[in-house]
Amino acid sequence: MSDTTASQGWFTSLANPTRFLALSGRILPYLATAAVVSLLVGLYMSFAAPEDYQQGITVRIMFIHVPAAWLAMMCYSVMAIASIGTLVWRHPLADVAAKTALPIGAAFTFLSLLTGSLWGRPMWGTWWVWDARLTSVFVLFLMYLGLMALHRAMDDPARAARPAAVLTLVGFINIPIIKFSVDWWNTLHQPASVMRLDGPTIHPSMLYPLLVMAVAYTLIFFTLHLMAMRNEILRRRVQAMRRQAAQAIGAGGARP
Amino acid sequence: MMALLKRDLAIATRSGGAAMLGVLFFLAVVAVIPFGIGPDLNLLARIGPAILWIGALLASLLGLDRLFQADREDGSLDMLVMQDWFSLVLTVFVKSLAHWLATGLPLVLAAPLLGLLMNMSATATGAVMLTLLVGTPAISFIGAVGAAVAVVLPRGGLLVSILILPLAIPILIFGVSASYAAVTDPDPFLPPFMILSAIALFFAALGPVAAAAALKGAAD
Amino acid sequence: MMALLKRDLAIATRSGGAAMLGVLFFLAVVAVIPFGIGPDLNLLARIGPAILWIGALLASLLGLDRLFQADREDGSLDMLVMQDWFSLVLTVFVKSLAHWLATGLPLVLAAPLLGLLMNMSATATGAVMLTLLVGTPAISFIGAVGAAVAVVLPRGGLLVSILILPLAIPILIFGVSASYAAVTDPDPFLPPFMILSAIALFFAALGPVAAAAALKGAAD
Amino acid sequence: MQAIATKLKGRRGDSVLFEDVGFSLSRGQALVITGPNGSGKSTLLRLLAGLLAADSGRFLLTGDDGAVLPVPDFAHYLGHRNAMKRELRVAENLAFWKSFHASDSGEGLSVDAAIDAVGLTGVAHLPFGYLSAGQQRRIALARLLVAARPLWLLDEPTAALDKRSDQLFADLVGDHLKKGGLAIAATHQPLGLHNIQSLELSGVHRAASSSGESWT
Amino acid sequence: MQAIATKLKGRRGDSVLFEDVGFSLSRGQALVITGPNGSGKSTLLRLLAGLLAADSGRFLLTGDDGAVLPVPDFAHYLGHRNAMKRELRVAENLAFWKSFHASDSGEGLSVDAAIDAVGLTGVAHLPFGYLSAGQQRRIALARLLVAARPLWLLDEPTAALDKRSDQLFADLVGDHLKKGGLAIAATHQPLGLHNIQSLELSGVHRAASSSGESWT
Amino acid sequence: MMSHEAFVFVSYASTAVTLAGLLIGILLDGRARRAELAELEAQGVRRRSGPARGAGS
Ligand code: HEM
Ligand SMILES: Nc1ncnc2c1ncn2[C@@H]1O[C@H](COP(=O)(O)OP(=O)(O)OP(=O)(O)O)[C@@H](O)[C@H]1O
Ligand SMILES: Nc1ncnc2c1ncn2[C@@H]1O[C@H](COP(=O)(O)OP(=O)(O)OP(=O)(O)O)[C@@H](O)[C@H]1O
Ligand SMILES: [Mg+2]
Ligand SMILES: [Mg+2]
Repeated sequence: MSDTTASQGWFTSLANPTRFLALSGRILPYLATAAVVSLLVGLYMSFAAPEDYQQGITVRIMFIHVPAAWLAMMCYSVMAIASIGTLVWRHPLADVAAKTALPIGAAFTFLSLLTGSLWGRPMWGTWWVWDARLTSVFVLFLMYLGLMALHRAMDDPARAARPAAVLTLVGFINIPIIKFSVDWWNTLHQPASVMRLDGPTIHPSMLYPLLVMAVAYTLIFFTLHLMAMRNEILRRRVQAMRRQAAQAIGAGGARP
Repeated sequence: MMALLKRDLAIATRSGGAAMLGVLFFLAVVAVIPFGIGPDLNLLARIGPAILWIGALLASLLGLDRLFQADREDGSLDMLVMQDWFSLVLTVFVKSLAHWLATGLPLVLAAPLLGLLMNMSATATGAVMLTLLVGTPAISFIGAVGAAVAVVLPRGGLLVSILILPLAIPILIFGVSASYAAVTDPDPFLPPFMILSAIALFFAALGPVAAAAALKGAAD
Repeated sequence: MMALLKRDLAIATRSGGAAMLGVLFFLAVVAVIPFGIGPDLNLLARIGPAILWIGALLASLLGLDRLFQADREDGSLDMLVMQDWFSLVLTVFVKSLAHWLATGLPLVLAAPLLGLLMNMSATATGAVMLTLLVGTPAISFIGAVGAAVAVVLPRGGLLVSILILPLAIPILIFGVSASYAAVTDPDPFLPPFMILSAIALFFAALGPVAAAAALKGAAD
Repeated sequence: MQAIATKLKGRRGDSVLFEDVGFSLSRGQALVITGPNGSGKSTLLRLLAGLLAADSGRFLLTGDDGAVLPVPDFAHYLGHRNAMKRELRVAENLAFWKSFHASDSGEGLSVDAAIDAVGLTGVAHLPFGYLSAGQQRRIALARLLVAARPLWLLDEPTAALDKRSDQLFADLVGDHLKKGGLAIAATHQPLGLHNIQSLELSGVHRAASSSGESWT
Repeated sequence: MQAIATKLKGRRGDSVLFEDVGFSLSRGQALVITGPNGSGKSTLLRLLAGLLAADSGRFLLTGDDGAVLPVPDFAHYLGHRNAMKRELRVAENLAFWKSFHASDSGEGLSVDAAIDAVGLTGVAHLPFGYLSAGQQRRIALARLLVAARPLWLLDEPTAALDKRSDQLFADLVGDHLKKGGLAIAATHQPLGLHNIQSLELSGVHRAASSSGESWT
Repeated sequence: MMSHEAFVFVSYASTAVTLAGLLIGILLDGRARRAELAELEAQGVRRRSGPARGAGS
């Protein structure tokens, strides 16, 4: 062992929890307002959009299904990036970010599964099929829940961070599988029509509401995530204070 | 004894939630099946009850080895075994019950969702739930015997499952056949179900006594 | 490193026989399926490879959580983690190998017997054995990651299986499809088998590295 | 109340660890068992607690009226391990043992009072696993206080305790004796108790009896 | 060969357990770390062993030629736990560690000789789990003998040992030092060693650095 | 079976419920944490990195 010093990135000194709490407290109101406004606009646009001649009114499910599916994947990507932060810079904020993104990601994944099923019933005539895309999203859901269980099972967040980060990164294999499953295997599910290299193939009257809803979902995600991160920081602070209390008592020693 | 039940439930729900883990495992196992079998919905519906039962059996068996081992490792077991015979049997009963409440019951409640995924009919799902409701406590009770025997072994773990699996197989068989009897027409549901219930009662009586005997014998 | 392999194998065979449990469990899973399907021999033969694979997957997950936990409890893990990075990766590799030898290999050897029970043809049985021979080590290697993560847990148990099952799905998919390709005529056996081998190699490289990283991170 | 052991013989596997062990304790008296590693101190205590069966001989606890009392209901056993759950808070752990032990033999301290008595005021709401080795041992001692039982069987009670806590422990046992309790402790370290009998196990083991050769 | 620590700072969660810990040991010297329960003795040793990362400061082991040596290859760490498998025989356990440790730094005793050295001749064929607490600890000490390494890091090495074994342990360490080894031990009990430095941890913890508040 | 409108309605409603549930859960969690912190501070437990600096607590 030549050097035991933990590497301390520049933001270790910059971003301490108190400062993070202050900064996030200032940003939050704007973020929340933006989220609500864009959501309202998006909802208005999606109900103003014309009905699809094939799918009828059910096409409106798209405006909440597709963003939920995107967010489910984006949230895992955020976690993966945060995990790299945990492993490389060992910054606890990265761990806080990865941990708190979990329930939110799970919720969006759940929504994409649920709205997908609700769309599938009238369109395909069944709630559920075991096709590649649906199944890979289901696996993503399981991974979210598994990671949540992992965090819940550990009594010490500081020790949970790195192992959980490793696992998160290993699980990232699933994201490209979800994304490209429609191209690799022929399935019932729609192939990509918006996020394609050669530009969207979807009609603008549906594209714009979809995009606005996607923006709204993204803002909602960041708002919730920031709030959850603040909670987590407070939780750790409480935990730390409890531990300190234990040690102070130890140092206080026996009854006189 | 209420204190013991409360303590065991508190531990199960607090440290990682044994309950949640059981259900998640159940979900994961059932989700894996279609990858093997293929996405044929009819076939899935046909083997659904068997899969659900296997998943539930596994989920309640795994982790059963900790029933007494955890108490042994931290020394609590000594206090439990120091009690008189009747209290010890009661203690084992209560601990098994707590195990079932924390692990078995959530499985029963999760079964309908999985039934949906396996494309099972409502009747089949209901039958599986009913049989699980009767069968999973039996697994916990008979599992206590294995857990008690495992206490003496240096590293119980797997051995519990080895000891218990043969005993649990009748539960599995009657559980599965009762579930099928409920959907396939000529077969009556009640006979296998009654046998299952009888097994469950028998194990609820036998398990704690045998486990208590094993614990008394294992003290060292 | 040979010493480590020898030690782990000695422990596995001495205390309770991990190998035996795996095979027993495998048997139990495969034995209940006919109850669900009914005595339709053709159908049994058809889903045989899938059932065998699913059984093997679940059986090799059992006990995986103890891979490092046992070493942690008695303090050996400290010595393992104290090594330099390369030796640690090698250590994880060897431990996973020992786990496979004790748990996975017996499953491969038991497969023909179960193939008989499932009314599978000789070709199908052979194909399943071959794919299991390649696939089960992959499960052990990727499982090591879950086991390493479990080291920080008060009690690993089910959680490891939950975390690992999603990652093991590709192994299952290609294992099963290679097995089927061997019997159904138009499909070639080699492509899925090659993919399976590639996955196995990939996991054999990735698993130990990721597990070593998790172990280093978990030291306290 | 008296605790009387006569001609106890303890065996582990093939070898007899001790033989002819006898003592008699009455209210306010303590017995300290010493001996080298492996001499059978823990074995003797477990045997007194009824966790092991004696090979021969008997251990009786009699009430002040001469009636024979069941040891498990009137004795506290503190082993090498602490019998506490890491996941639960200190108060929850102690509350559990209070209600578990509180069968017959009278009252004990409240949970908070017991925690105070071992000098750890304020840890009640902490998970047991947060405490250091020495603190954990002190909470394990607090278990003896939440339910009053006359006989204490202690196996290396001061393991992992620092100097100051050793004194605290001596005070606790002293109090217990003064209230008419009995204590039997196995230890390597001087306990700082006065007025104690002592029993030294030799650590020389004999092969099991020549006439009826042992089977185990 | 020298072991030099400079300005080590150790943290657990939110509190700094020690700071500015420094020492310098050369061949034949020993350091004893003392302090109350929870003061950070174990933490310091794990940090020296490389099992924990120091918050700041460094610990270096340099050879006689001044080259920096990797601690993991030149140090034995003996923790609270014994690192032995209960299922395996004593001899198997020790043989495993002998081949596991025997990477670079020279020879050690044979397994039988090491068992003799800790005074337990004859237990080689017993499963480790059958031994008493003190005997187990002594076998754990024997691990240090089967592979020779210059630096010994010992965490409460004499826990559960009786008086005689304490002396035996002191002799073992004495021998090791005489052969030019180094030893660092954390303990509550006097180790009976002469010619030692000592380091007292206060047990008073400070919250993590004031500028950058800690995150965990 | 359900009309197509019903499917649309159920989708939107369940989305609203899920997201609202998430939001409320996070808000309640934050409240509970703040309460705990206040309780600890009332007990005299302080962060020893100086006085508890406000933001969020
Ligand atoms: C439970 C069932 C379903 C799941 C898990 C699911 C999952 C997904 C995912 C993950 C995406 C994002 C893909 C990407 O960005 O490349 C997506 C997009 C999409 N889904 Fe679904 N889906 C489900 C059911 C349905 C149904 C029933 C329909 C319509 C019949 C549908 C129509 C679409 C459309 C149109 C897109 C947008 C594709 C694009 O423009 O890129 N989905 N879905
Ligand atoms: N579970 C067991 N099975 C078989 N033999 C055992 C067992 N536990 C202890 N022994 C043996 O019994 C003997 C006495 O052990 P015991 O634990 O009573 O000693 P002790 O006096 O408490 O020693 P220590 O001071 O080390 O705690 C030892 O020789 C040991 O090998
Ligand atoms: N794994 C851990 N995670 C978090 N905190 C810990 C951990 N282990 C110990 N601590 C805390 O660090 C402090 C120092 O513990 P350590 O084990 O180093 O003390 P010690 O000096 O060895 O005490 P003892 O004499 O009781 O063994 C204690 O207050 C303890 O609560
Ligand atoms: Mg002892
Ligand atoms: Mg210590």
